[in-house]
Amino acid sequence: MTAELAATEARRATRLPGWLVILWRNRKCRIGLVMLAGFVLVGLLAPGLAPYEPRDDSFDGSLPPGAGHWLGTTARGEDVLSQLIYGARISLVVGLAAGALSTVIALVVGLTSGYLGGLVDEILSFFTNLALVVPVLPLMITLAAYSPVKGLWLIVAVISVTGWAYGARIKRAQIISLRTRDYVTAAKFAGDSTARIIMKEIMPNMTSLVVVGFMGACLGAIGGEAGLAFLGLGDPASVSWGAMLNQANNGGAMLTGQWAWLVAPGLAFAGLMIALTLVNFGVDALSNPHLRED
Amino acid sequence: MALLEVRELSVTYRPRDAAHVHAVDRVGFDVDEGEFVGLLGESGCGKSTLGNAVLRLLDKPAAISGGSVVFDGVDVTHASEEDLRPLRWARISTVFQSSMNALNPVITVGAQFDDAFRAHDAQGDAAALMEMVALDPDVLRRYPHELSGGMRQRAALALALALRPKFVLLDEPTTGLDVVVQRTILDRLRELRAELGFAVLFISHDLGTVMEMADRVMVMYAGEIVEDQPAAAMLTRPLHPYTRGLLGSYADPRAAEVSVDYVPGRPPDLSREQTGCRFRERCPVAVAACATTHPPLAPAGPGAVRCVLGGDLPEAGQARAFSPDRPELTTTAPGEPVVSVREVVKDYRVRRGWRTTVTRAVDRVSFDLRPGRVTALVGQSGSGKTTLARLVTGIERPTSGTVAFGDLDVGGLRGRRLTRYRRHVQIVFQDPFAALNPTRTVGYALARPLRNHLGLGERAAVEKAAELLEAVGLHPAEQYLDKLPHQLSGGQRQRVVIARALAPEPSVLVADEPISMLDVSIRAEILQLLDRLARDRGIAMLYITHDLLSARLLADEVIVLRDGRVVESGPALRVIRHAEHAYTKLLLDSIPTLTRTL
Amino acid sequence: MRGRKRILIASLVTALAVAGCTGTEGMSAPQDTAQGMIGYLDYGDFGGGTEPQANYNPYLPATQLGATGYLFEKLVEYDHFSCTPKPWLAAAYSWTDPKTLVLQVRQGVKWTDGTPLTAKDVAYSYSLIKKYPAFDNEGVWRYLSSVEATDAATVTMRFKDAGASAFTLAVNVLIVPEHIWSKVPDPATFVNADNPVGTGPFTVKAFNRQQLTIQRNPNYWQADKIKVQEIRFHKADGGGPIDQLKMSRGEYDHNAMFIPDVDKAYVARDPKVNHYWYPPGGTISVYLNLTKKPFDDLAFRKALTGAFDHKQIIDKSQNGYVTQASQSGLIVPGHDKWLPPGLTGKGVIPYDAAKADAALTAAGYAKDADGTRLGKDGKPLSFTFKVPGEWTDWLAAGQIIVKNLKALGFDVDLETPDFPTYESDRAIGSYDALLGVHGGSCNMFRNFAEPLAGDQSAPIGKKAASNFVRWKDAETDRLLGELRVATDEATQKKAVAGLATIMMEQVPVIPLWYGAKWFQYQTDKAVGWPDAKNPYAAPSDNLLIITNLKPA
Amino acid sequence: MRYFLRRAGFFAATLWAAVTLNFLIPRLQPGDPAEAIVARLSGRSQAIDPAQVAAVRTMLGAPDGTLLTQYVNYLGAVLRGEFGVSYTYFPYPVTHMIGQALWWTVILVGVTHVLSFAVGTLLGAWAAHRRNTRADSVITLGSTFVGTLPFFWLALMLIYLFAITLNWFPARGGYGPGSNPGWSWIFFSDAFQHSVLPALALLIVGPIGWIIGMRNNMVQTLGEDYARLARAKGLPQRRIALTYGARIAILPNVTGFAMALGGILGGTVLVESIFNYPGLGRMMLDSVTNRDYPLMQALFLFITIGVLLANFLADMLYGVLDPRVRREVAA
Repeated sequence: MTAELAATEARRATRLPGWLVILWRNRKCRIGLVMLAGFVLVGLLAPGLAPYEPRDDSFDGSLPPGAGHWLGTTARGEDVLSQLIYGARISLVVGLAAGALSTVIALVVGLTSGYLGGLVDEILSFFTNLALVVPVLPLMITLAAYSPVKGLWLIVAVISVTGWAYGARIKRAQIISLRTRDYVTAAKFAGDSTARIIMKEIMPNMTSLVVVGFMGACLGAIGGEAGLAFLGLGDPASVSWGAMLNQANNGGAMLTGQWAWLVAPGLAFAGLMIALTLVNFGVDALSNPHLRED
Repeated sequence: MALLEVRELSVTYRPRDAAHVHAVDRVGFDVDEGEFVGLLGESGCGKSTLGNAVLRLLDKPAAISGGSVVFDGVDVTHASEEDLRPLRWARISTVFQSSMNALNPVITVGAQFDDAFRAHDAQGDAAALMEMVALDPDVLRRYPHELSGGMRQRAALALALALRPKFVLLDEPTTGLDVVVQRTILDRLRELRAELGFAVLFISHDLGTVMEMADRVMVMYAGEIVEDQPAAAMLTRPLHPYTRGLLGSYADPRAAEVSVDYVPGRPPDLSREQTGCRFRERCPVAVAACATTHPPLAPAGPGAVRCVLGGDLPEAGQARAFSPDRPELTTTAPGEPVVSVREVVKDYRVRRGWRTTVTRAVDRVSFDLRPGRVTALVGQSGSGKTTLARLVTGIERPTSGTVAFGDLDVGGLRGRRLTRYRRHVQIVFQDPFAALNPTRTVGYALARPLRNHLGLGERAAVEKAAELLEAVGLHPAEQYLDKLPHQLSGGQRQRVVIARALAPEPSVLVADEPISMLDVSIRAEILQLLDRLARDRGIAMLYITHDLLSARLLADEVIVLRDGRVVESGPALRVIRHAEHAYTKLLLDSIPTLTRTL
Repeated sequence: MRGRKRILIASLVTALAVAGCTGTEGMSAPQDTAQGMIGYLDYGDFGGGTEPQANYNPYLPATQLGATGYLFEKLVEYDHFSCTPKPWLAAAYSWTDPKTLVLQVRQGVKWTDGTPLTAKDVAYSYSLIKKYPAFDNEGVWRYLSSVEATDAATVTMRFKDAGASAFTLAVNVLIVPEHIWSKVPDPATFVNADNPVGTGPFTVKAFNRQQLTIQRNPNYWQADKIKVQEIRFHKADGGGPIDQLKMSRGEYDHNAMFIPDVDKAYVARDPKVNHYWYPPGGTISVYLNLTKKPFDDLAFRKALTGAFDHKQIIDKSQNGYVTQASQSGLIVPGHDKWLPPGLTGKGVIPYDAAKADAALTAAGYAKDADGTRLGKDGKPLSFTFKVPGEWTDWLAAGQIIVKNLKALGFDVDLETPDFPTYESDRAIGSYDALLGVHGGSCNMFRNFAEPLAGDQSAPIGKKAASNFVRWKDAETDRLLGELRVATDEATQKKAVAGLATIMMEQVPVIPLWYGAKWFQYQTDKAVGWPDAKNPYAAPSDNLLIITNLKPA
Repeated sequence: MRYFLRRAGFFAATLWAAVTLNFLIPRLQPGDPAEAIVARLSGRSQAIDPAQVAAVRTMLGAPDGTLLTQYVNYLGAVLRGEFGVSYTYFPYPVTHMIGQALWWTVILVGVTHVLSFAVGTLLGAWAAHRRNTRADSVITLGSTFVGTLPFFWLALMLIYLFAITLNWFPARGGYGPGSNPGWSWIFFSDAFQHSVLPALALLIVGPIGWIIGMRNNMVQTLGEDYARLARAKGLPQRRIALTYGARIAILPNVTGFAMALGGILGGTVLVESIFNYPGLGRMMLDSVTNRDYPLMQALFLFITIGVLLANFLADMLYGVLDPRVRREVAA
């Protein structure tokens, strides 16, 4: 609760989103935000930053890192650095889109199930628990492999559809605890409608939970995309880091000593994950004052 | 040399992203062998922090920032944890406030005794200890969650005495327990002390218990000890205006005339630098010097006081008092009831496997609420009083019987009609911290019922909200409209909650323990406000409480509940002064009485 | 102990001193290397999926282990490079009439359990695949009416129609011993795991899921030609980098796998020993949906024949391992003798974007001011091009093709469905343009009938058997009819030339390149592998190759 | 009892949902598995022979009847434990294939999971015990950052380093060509060598969740009143850390342990694919890419059952370990 309080106060003081102010105050989180901003910039400015088109295969294949190609070329003669830069886009887009989508699903399911209770809750909870125990990766693989359409949005959909349950469960629990708060009862006695109670009384007290859930979902989504792409089930038309690793692995990067092709996507991925994890430190502190103190 | 010597002890909270708080500020006192010392103070005064500092159990971000604690010749503040170990429990033990969490939930009670014995290579008879606190030795084989609150607290007490320590620190040991349970524990404690002769530092906010139990009482305010003298002397002649205010807030509900005092205002913010007397802003007898002089704890009378006046309090300038001024009511008052509760039964079904057990929370209860009159529902936790409140407000439906609001059957209301009914029936909640949304301003909270129920426009709602704030004594109102709940004190919050309940101009107000979460010194103030509002506005009030004193002060009529049944009801004066039912008498007898120590 | 050895090997490897360091672990040393014999050879994958299970049922090619081809034999073997038949278990054969083929079963051939091979075994094998349609992998019984053992050494095959065009199929059936198979309760699920009895040059020695070892059959009917004591097949993981590494370390004497940049990654490691030969397989062509505009317009199709940058496709998507395909639908140079006389450049049409541009404009598909290619109705031409997303080399080719088309002003979208969707879309005609494979077999009738015959087509929305572009042409069907029943080579050549001319002039499909058959080998232990200089067999002709291998 | 019934009901419903999903997936697919098999056999360089497709289709057999009768038949078959014949390994039954792969996964995952849990919980408890010291930051930050590395990439690096560059361990597979699966010393030592790298990869990543979970839980329990009381009681630090900290903090981890088993069973897909390990995960991926529907269905069901069992076990275990819920479970 303290988080919402502080957030509300911070918002009033600076007119910035309150949680952002709190995040910025945390040192680890600040580093993470800066790193994240870096990745976002690289993604946005990819066409300007990348020396070549990511799919331009007009170079010699399997070149070692050197002046012309800082990270060398792929077996097919594409510039590794350019692919790496464009790959940031995919990871970020998938992370944000799938993170947002699964957060929305989780929020809708959690809110409905938690606030309405009764049969609706029973049914939705069943599906939530079902989604929690169904083995995610095999399901993801099956869905991704057997979808008649391929593409980035399929990956986003697959990740969201398989990844919302945990968030929904947490949000449901939070709603259940919030909906019996005295101030919610008071709002009922003040004649407020259910929708208004949810939006005005309950939601503002869930921001940090939603932000935490969103961050977690983003991390999961980025990892999920990379995993699927690595297994060769990603979007064949886009150059993501996972797909680069897949091609490096299948394209004999180990064999031809093209270490940069193999190492760079992994490090880039780790960098993005570190950025998000650092941001998450702040987000965790936001939602859990216990962690903020030590 | 005293058993416990505390000198210039300071404790500071240093949270990472908030201001530092000097929770305990240069406190010094002694406790002699076998002495029973009370430490009295309201929430946030630093008494529990002081207790933890004495035990050296402070956790980050709190830390001792100065001074020393010497126990039995050992400097507790500077000893290493290893050096402290032989001292702990063998000579100095403790009972924490909430024993729900004080006992390890995953091992049996017995194992927690064995723990203590083994750590100190001691032989002990846990069973005998259990018998000492009137518990079946069988309890040793059980887990904490299988025990009731009272049993747990007794077990904790037995555990504290396991190694026959010289000194036991009791930190609010009976808070949260029912009066009757509290009574048995306190009686037991007194007997044990007489038998074993250990010294006690008894920390509590409850004046009654402290005064009843302690030989000597220290009063703490804003991180400092403001008064220290024998309990009996304090009772007859308090040295500090704050003590006098606290003592005034207490009265015997059975007395012919009952009047309680209150001390308006709130303690200072300890994260700021303090100058002058810390109590001066609330002090009814403050003089000019209070603003500049920070008085030391100086000897006065049989003890010591921290006051510019040095213990000589003028008679004039008493704290403000609330004494209900009502004609004696001996019969049920006339007037058409607004709400009639008739033969109401409420069952809760609990499914366990194939079996469904039915718990009867309310059993054939009838009463009326009349305009301008206050009806008190008195009972311990689990007596069904809150369920009755939920039935009256339409949150729950009765299993049988009726709740009628005029011609309206409240039990049958749903949806929009229920919302319309609630315009007439409003609630004042127990916990002012939970009753206001932390993210919404006072103005918003007040505007909602005005706009929904009275159909006011935005501007009209603001004006009306300001009016309401003035009516509950928050003025200037403009200053409060934009405030968030956490910027207000508990009392101020409860006033906002009351204002919100008044907003739709209800005819019935259900007040569910509205003062139990507030500090003693301001309770009477809220009671007075409720009293005035009910009578001036002709509101029928259902006042729910476990506290007979407040019922005596506020109610016209009292209904005593036990296990969902009415055991006694009638005009307040009759029921409290001349109780007929044994249970009512038991409740009354369990209240700590200041006179007992005299 | 082994760990130390590995470290030693590792340091050697990193020093690039990789020559012939064979890493077969735990095997007992090859037994007596008899004079003039090769002790053992390490081969690549042996099929059967990632968790191969013992399965030597010759009629279950989808799941049998690769060694099955060394255990059983056919009546006639084919050199699939030059498409020359080699009498095998049939010592001789002749057409007594266009519908009757009489084969003499080779004498002295013994099953590995010692029983002699008879014509009855042959007849039994054919009856087996008739009884179990799941066994008839080439659809032989579509053409046959009966197979009988007329005497102990003679088999008579009767065809429903003139059988010449079905000859390659009819003799392409593995022969199993009747005395064993007739006792099998359910041949359809028979895995033949314990000591499979065949006539082939090898027998199973040992099998686990990592390695399959077959050993020389000393009683083989041409045992003198088998110089290899033992073949060890090693489980691969689908062209993974580890297998490529093993390949480059010289751990395989022979393999058939895709290696990116084979010259650098393999040959360069030991140019004297490491070799590869990638002869052509089927033809990969652009399929245009001929039921749609503008693809139904011959001029449009003709204009596109030179529109694709073959060199870039071959170099980039195929690592330069393949050659450009002839528009004739034939494999050049393998099928040279079938080419119609006087064909320029064997029908290979060079890339010429400017010419394609001009031809399109001339055909009525002009470009507007923005360079957008317009249809005859004046609207911009836009269509999609489908490639299975998981086939990365095709995907890369598709990208180049789309780039070429865009350069010509078309609005083309590359779609990358998964293979089943692609395959289903292609079959029901739900596409504009895509890549497809056809031809490449030694059966000229099949090569042309499958992609072009009217009866292989179907209306849009219904599954076509193999004529996915839905080519409907009376002249094609007539030529195919001739080819189907032609018994003499001259008639066959005439019909094939006619069909090739249709390919050239009517452009039902636009061939781009010949899919490569992977084939790598080392010459340090064995020589005599087929190569471009001596293409006596295609890489898949195991028995032809093994009978030609000699110690180095 | 009620609790038990509720859980059992939930598990039954989940199983039903998984079976139904299983039933639907192949039927919602375009294309024909026979065609896919022949296409794989022919490669991309050869035309697909329609005759062979027909033969393979006959071999696999096709379900008939309306969708409903197919569904009823399918449910019946599943109940009887008949999962049919694998497409990829025809004519071997699916159960035979799973039986083969099962032990590899069970041993690899079982051992590494238990080790990860033990190591992670110990490290986490140690970090909590030493909270806010250097050791704590090293453990917590270190594991957080290692946790950000993509697992498959780590695995590739291990292969590159230990198998390809140093050649200490075999890069892939479950055992070498020279050893035959069986009860022989040669086989076990060979299988062990092959399991080193995948196990290492799992052991690098595996403990991280436990470290962080355990540390945070224990920091919290050590801040509770009972831990403070234990200090007041003068109990030795070790005893406080173990009985009043770890003993309680481990409870959510224990549930997590079993719950995670589900995720890990799914996660074996990655590990086993990279290391070409002959377990269930790789078989799952193969069956999906090969459209071996019977095998895929059975594996999916099998993994789901495994996850459910793990969850059930976790519930029961929690009941045994935490007296607060023991009553309810026993009731």
